[in-house]
Amino acid sequence: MKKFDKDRLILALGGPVLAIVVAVALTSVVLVASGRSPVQPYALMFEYAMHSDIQVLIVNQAATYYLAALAVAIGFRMNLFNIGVDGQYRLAAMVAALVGASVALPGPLHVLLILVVAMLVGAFWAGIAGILKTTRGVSEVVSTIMLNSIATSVVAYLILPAQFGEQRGNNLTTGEIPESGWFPGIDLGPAGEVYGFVVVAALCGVLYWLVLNRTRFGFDLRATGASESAAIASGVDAKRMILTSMLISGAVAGLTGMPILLGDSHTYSLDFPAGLGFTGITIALLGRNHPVGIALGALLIAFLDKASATLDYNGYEKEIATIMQGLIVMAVVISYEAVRRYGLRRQQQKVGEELAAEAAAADGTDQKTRKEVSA
Amino acid sequence: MSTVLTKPAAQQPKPTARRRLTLAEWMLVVAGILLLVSAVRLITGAHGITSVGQTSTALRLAVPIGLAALGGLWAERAGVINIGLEGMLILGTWFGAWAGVQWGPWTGVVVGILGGALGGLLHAIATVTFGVNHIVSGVAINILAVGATRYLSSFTFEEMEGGTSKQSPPIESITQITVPGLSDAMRDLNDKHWFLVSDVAGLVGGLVTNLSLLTILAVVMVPLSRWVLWNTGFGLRLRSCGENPLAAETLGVNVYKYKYIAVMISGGFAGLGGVFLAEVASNIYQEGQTGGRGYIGLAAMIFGNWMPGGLALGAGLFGYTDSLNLRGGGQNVHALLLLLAILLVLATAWATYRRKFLTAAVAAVSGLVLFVWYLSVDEVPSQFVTAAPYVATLLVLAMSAQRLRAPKAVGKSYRKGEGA
Amino acid sequence: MANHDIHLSVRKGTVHAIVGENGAGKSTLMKILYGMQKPDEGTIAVDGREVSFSDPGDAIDRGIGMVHQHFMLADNLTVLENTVLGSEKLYGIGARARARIKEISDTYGLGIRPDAYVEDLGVADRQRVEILKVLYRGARTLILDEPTAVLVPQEVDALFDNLRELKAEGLTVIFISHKLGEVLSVADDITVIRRGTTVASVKPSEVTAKQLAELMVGAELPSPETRESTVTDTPVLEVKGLTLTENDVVDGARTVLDDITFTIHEGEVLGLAGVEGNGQTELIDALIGTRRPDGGTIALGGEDITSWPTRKRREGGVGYIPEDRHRHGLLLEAPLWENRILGHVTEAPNSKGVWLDIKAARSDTERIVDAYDVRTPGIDVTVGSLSGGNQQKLIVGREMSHNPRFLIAAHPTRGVDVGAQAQIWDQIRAARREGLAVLLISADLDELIGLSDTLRVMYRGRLVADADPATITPEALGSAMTGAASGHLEDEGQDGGEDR
Amino acid sequence: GSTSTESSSSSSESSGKGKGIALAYDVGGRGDQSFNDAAYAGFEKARKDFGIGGEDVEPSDGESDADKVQRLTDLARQGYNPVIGVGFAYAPAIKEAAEKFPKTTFGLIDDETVKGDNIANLVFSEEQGSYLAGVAAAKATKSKVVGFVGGVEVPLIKKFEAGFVQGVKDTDPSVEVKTQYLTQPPDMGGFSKPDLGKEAARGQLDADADVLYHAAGLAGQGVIEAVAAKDKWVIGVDSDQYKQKTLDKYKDSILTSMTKDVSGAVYNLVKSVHEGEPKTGVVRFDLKSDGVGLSDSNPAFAKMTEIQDAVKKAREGIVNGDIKVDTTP
Ligand SMILES: Nc1ncnc2c1ncn2[C@@H]1O[C@H](COP(=O)(O)OP(=O)(O)OP(=O)(O)O)[C@@H](O)[C@H]1O
Ligand SMILES: Nc1ncnc2c1ncn2[C@@H]1O[C@H](COP(=O)(O)OP(=O)(O)OP(=O)(O)O)[C@@H](O)[C@H]1O
Ligand SMILES: [Mg+2]
Ligand SMILES: [Mg+2]
Repeated sequence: MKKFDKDRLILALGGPVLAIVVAVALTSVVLVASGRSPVQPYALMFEYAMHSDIQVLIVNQAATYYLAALAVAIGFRMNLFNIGVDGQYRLAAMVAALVGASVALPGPLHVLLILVVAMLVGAFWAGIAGILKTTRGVSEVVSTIMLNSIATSVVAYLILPAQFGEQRGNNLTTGEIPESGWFPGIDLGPAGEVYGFVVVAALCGVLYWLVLNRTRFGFDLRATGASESAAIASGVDAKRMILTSMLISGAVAGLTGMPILLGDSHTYSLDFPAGLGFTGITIALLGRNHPVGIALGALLIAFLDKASATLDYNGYEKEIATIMQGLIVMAVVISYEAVRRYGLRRQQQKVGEELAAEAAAADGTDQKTRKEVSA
Repeated sequence: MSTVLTKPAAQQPKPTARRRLTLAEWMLVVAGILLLVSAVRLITGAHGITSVGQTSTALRLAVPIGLAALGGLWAERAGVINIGLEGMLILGTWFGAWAGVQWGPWTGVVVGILGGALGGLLHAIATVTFGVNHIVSGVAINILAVGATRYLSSFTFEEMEGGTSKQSPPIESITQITVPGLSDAMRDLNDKHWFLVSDVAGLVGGLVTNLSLLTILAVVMVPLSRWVLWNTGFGLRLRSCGENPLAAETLGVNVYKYKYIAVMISGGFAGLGGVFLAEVASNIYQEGQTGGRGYIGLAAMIFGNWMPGGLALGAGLFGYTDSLNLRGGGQNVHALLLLLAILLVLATAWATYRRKFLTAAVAAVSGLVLFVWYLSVDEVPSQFVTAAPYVATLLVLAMSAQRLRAPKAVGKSYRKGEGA
Repeated sequence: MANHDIHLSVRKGTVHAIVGENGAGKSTLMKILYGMQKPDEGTIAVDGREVSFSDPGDAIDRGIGMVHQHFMLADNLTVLENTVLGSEKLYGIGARARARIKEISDTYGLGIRPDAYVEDLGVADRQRVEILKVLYRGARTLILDEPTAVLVPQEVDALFDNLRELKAEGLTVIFISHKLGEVLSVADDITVIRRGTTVASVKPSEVTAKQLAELMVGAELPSPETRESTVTDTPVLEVKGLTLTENDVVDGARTVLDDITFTIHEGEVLGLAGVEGNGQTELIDALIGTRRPDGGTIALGGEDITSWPTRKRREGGVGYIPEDRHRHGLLLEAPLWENRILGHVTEAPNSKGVWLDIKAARSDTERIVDAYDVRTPGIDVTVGSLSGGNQQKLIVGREMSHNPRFLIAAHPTRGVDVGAQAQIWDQIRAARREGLAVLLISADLDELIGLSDTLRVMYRGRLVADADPATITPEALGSAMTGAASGHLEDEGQDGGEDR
Repeated sequence: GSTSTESSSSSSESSGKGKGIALAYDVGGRGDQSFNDAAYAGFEKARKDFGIGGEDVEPSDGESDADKVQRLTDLARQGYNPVIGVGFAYAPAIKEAAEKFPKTTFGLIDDETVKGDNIANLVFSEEQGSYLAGVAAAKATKSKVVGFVGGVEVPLIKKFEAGFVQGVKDTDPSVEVKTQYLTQPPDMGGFSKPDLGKEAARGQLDADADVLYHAAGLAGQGVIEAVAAKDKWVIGVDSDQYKQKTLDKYKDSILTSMTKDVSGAVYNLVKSVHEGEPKTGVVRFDLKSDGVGLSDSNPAFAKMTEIQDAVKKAREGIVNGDIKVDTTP
């Protein structure tokens, strides 16, 4: 088994390393082609990211991304493509903020209520796609795209002062959540405050791993993703599985907005960040649906997002970072695929070698077994 | 006993599940819907729902979606999922405008198509040559396209007179034609608000008024795609790659080649859609102009059952509801509530007849809710008007999705010589 | 390495058979001849001239056509489209092509409907389309890779008549099979392949089936015969009046299982014969619980399980060897030990409560690998990298490890090498001795007759005939399978039997 | 590591005047042909006039308050003064940043909910200017139907609508006002999709409207194009669109524009800082202070005496408080 372990290490590290190298190289090509220094932008970004306040920003942003990506990844593990995380978290954050702002409960309970509401709303919105798929066979790709847009309208309607919202200056908000409903952060002094929700996000990752890899339910879910037909034959109720995983995915999506809502803005307003769901897709892909991979992916994208701010001050276009994100995703998936193929080939080779050796060694006994069998 | 081969199949052949509605039946359906719409228009007085302007706006809004959907069709028929359509649309807008500003709109069209095709090429390299998951590659292309066009804009448009880093200078417009006489006649007829006649006049009028040449080109692409894909050897080979690439390979079809061609054509169509946005829908390139139309196009294609005619219908539905929304939405959408309620009543009757009582119950309840809603308000809040196209799509899909059928090998990675 | 050191020469205008056991490398060899794979070394000559094919198109140009072991047809295209694909230049894709297809179909009596969709065709029809495709291209050399595997004896005879006809017209046929009786009856020359290399070239007149078999496997061929009966009186599975209809959007309901009634006792193997597509798959689905029947009951050990979901049935002692192991039996990209869990995730040793017990599952996988002789370098390799026989042995081992009361064995030895085949038969026999009830479905009539205690024939969703395996012949069974006979089948030649 | 604030140039902050002006844009950013661009114009003018440096920074997609805080912080610590947040979305961020840099003046456009000693709230009475636009429209219409096209349905744009509708109705109650928004928040596409503006305008024109007022940013170009094609009147917004180069082709159809002097607001704030007496608190730009108004650079409009009189009268009424204009429709 020793040999396999070494291979595995190569396989595990080969993909990402190859990818980053290729992506950086390609970005440099773009930079050179447009007459820029091919290395200075990286130097600037790294230097900028060395500051502790930027690091706090990166970590906070990564936590948000992480939750969005986990939500996407749960679907991916089942071969479900939940493009709707975006709509799910926006609707969930808005309703949760409304509820949170309109009740007063003792600290932990208040937070808990907000979280439960967010998860329920997220699950509900994803559940619509789940039900449409299981009962009517509507592709979740299409239905979640539609539901994203519908969520936009629903939020726009609910937040009207005539409905549940309030107007504050030129902004519409849900009203402020009282302090009992805030999630305490980790104060790092001048560097700022790390969202307390970072811990929750990490816990979600652990839970994700545990459930998927160590429980019967997780096994069923992965089996369904690997081969729906085999899973059904093995006793999985595929429809229920689709609905369940859609609900879970939606519930996690519902948490996506919580780090910001509970740790920073304490209200849902028109400028609440949108589009996190799509970044989540990218990150889930980067992290190959693995909780650690996703964490790294989230940090990487958050780094590019935040550190690229410095490019503007130094005469570079911030878009360099966006280009890099695209190239990284492309390079990562291509190199993963290349490495995966290499791995499979190696394995097949090994199986062949080992069997040949065994056959050669056992040629005599082989004949004997056959005789026995036919006797 | 020795002639089994000459006997008809020993087993009962599955009764053919693919009976299609004939042209006459389709026309009946269309006529039925027109009748209903006309009736609803007269009841509600929302004459806007079949006006000339409505149709003409719907057509213009449908074109980019339809072109994206055609792009999706070409790729998926060859077995490649193309969720990168959005990115290819973006490339189309940028390249189209970039060339259009400098060398005139028609050069813009060509370069825009090439720009989209470039995105397609990238997608093909990733998915066909490297076997990357199609969705992953598509998402990557979407990100790349955003980054690349922004980056490029700051070198090009920003330096041009009247341009900025987000916007190109105006592009000369493409000739628009209006069929003389017919257009006015239809408009007059439409204004009379007669039952059915005026509605048909509105439809026809919309199709012959203020037509950009590019619109005509785009519309022609639908039957042309249909013809090429289903009536030529090239199309047959291409489709075979989406149904069973291995079988195609065993007959000497170069599967890689056809997939490459298909995905590049797919990108080209999306590129054309982008050019349309930049040159006809408006006259500038503008960051964020595509606004998710690539995704909607994909939805329209699935809605249309991977068929050119169907996807045109899907794009038309989006265009129509979008245009309702933009043209004094509240009242029109209010009228549509009634239409929908009536349709749901019909669906209830049909489901009851087919003894699908659950479906019938769901349809009946939804119909009732809509009817009550219709009666209780005069105008639908604008927030919901905006949602109308998406809700409509969901509803139609929920009613018809089980009949949809994707190409069999779509989304599957295929390796030459690795067949069973 | 799948092939090495192959020597093969085929005379024009003959039927040349290639025999070898499963996995010997026959298909690989043919794919090389057809340009789908490239040889690492060696040469191919056609009509004396050396050629090199870079893709099947080159081979087609040289007049070589191939009917593959697995159908190479696009379901969602018509017969016409499947036929003209790749050779559109010959007669276009429209009326001329249609006329040409009709002509070929009439000449060789293929009975082709050019505008039917392939998905609506039965197996035999699909086979004919495959042959049509080759003829349409004007092939002078036909390669048929195991064309008889899915045909009933009568269809095989008809196919052979066709082959003789082709031969008479000067065409050359390369015919692959491991059914030796067939080979001896149709071939002019025979080449034997073992472990990827040619081991002998013989004339049919000079060898017996037994000698050929020994050449093939390097040992005696096992037989599926069951010695003594172990059937008891205790019913295990009782199926009564099982009915299943399929809903079709256009045509409404269609009956696929019609009033199926049978009982399997402890220690009994009930063999079910039938041409594919006559309801066997649906019956299996109904028994394992992936489809709800519209009528009738299923009882296991006296308990009504009709409304049980699949998982509960499996927990209750239903073992399942699926007909398509890649689709229904395995997760190809998952390691062996995860595949050991599949289907039994709720049972010991795989889990404790809601948690998986990975350690126990792994060590039990090791046990299965040992006990069932699964040839693998370890339990962490993906199951997809094992050979078909070893995959099947793993499935059998897995299912047997949960002491089933009733086993559904669908084509348990399909695509499995001779050694593994014998082992699987042995295991089924052993379990039967201990009281297992087995429903055996197989296209291999020898296997069916040899292994079963009772035989039933399924045709168009109904059980139309039964027979005693001790006396029945494959031919008699075959005629019932095509609907030509029904009732109790006495012995060969007795096509009739009282109609129902 | 150290924070970005500590590590670099915190010295320059104490050095008084600093490096110049900083503008932090909201979504849309420079090149929106609308109020971001107007802010930029004021920024440029101030830089030239006072010979100082400056930096203008775009936001990124889907950013949160924390990112805005960081942006303002970065700018303030680099020594820029004043630092101006363009758009109400900067309100919470400015509050936070202003506390960290008490010596820097922060400008906040379009918001007065956040207060501070070193915060200048630059707010506009768009409803007042829009009221005048309504008066002009009601007088100019022949069909007795006028239209309003809003980019995104947010309170800020609703203010435009409210003033416009009130202006129309006060002038001539029989005139019908068609209202159309292009998108709903957070889909801000309604400010950047001229094609939507064009189709919405066509819809209103088909419904007989002959004077259209738009508050749709860049999408307004589509409105103007559509109206020009039909030879009807359109009223521009934010800057004097009659003078805009890109709209040269359509200028004869641009009756007037409701101007919102963001440029002047920025310029004046910079000026006050430059002169050492930084403005703080609410600085309102209304009709009285000429912060909003109605342009008359189109000679055709200037010649319409009846309209000019009505507008003038309304203007006086608002300035002296006789007319109260609502901020919500
Ligand atoms: N999925 C669909 N939903 C609604 N209408 C459809 C759909 N598919 C086709 N149509 C309608 O049918 C007409 C013909 O469509 P299309 O060209 O796709 O042919 P088709 O459905 O493949 O039928 P055939 O192959 O028999 O010609 C179109 O004009 C369109 O209006
Ligand atoms: N390129 C290759 N390198 C190594 N092994 C291979 C290669 N291609 C195929 N094999 C293996 O070689 C063996 C021969 O496969 P092949 O399909 O030719 O057998 P076959 O004689 O046709 O068997 P069957 O009777 O099952 O059809 C299989 O075990 C297959 O997995
Ligand atoms: Mg068709
Ligand atoms: Mg084979």
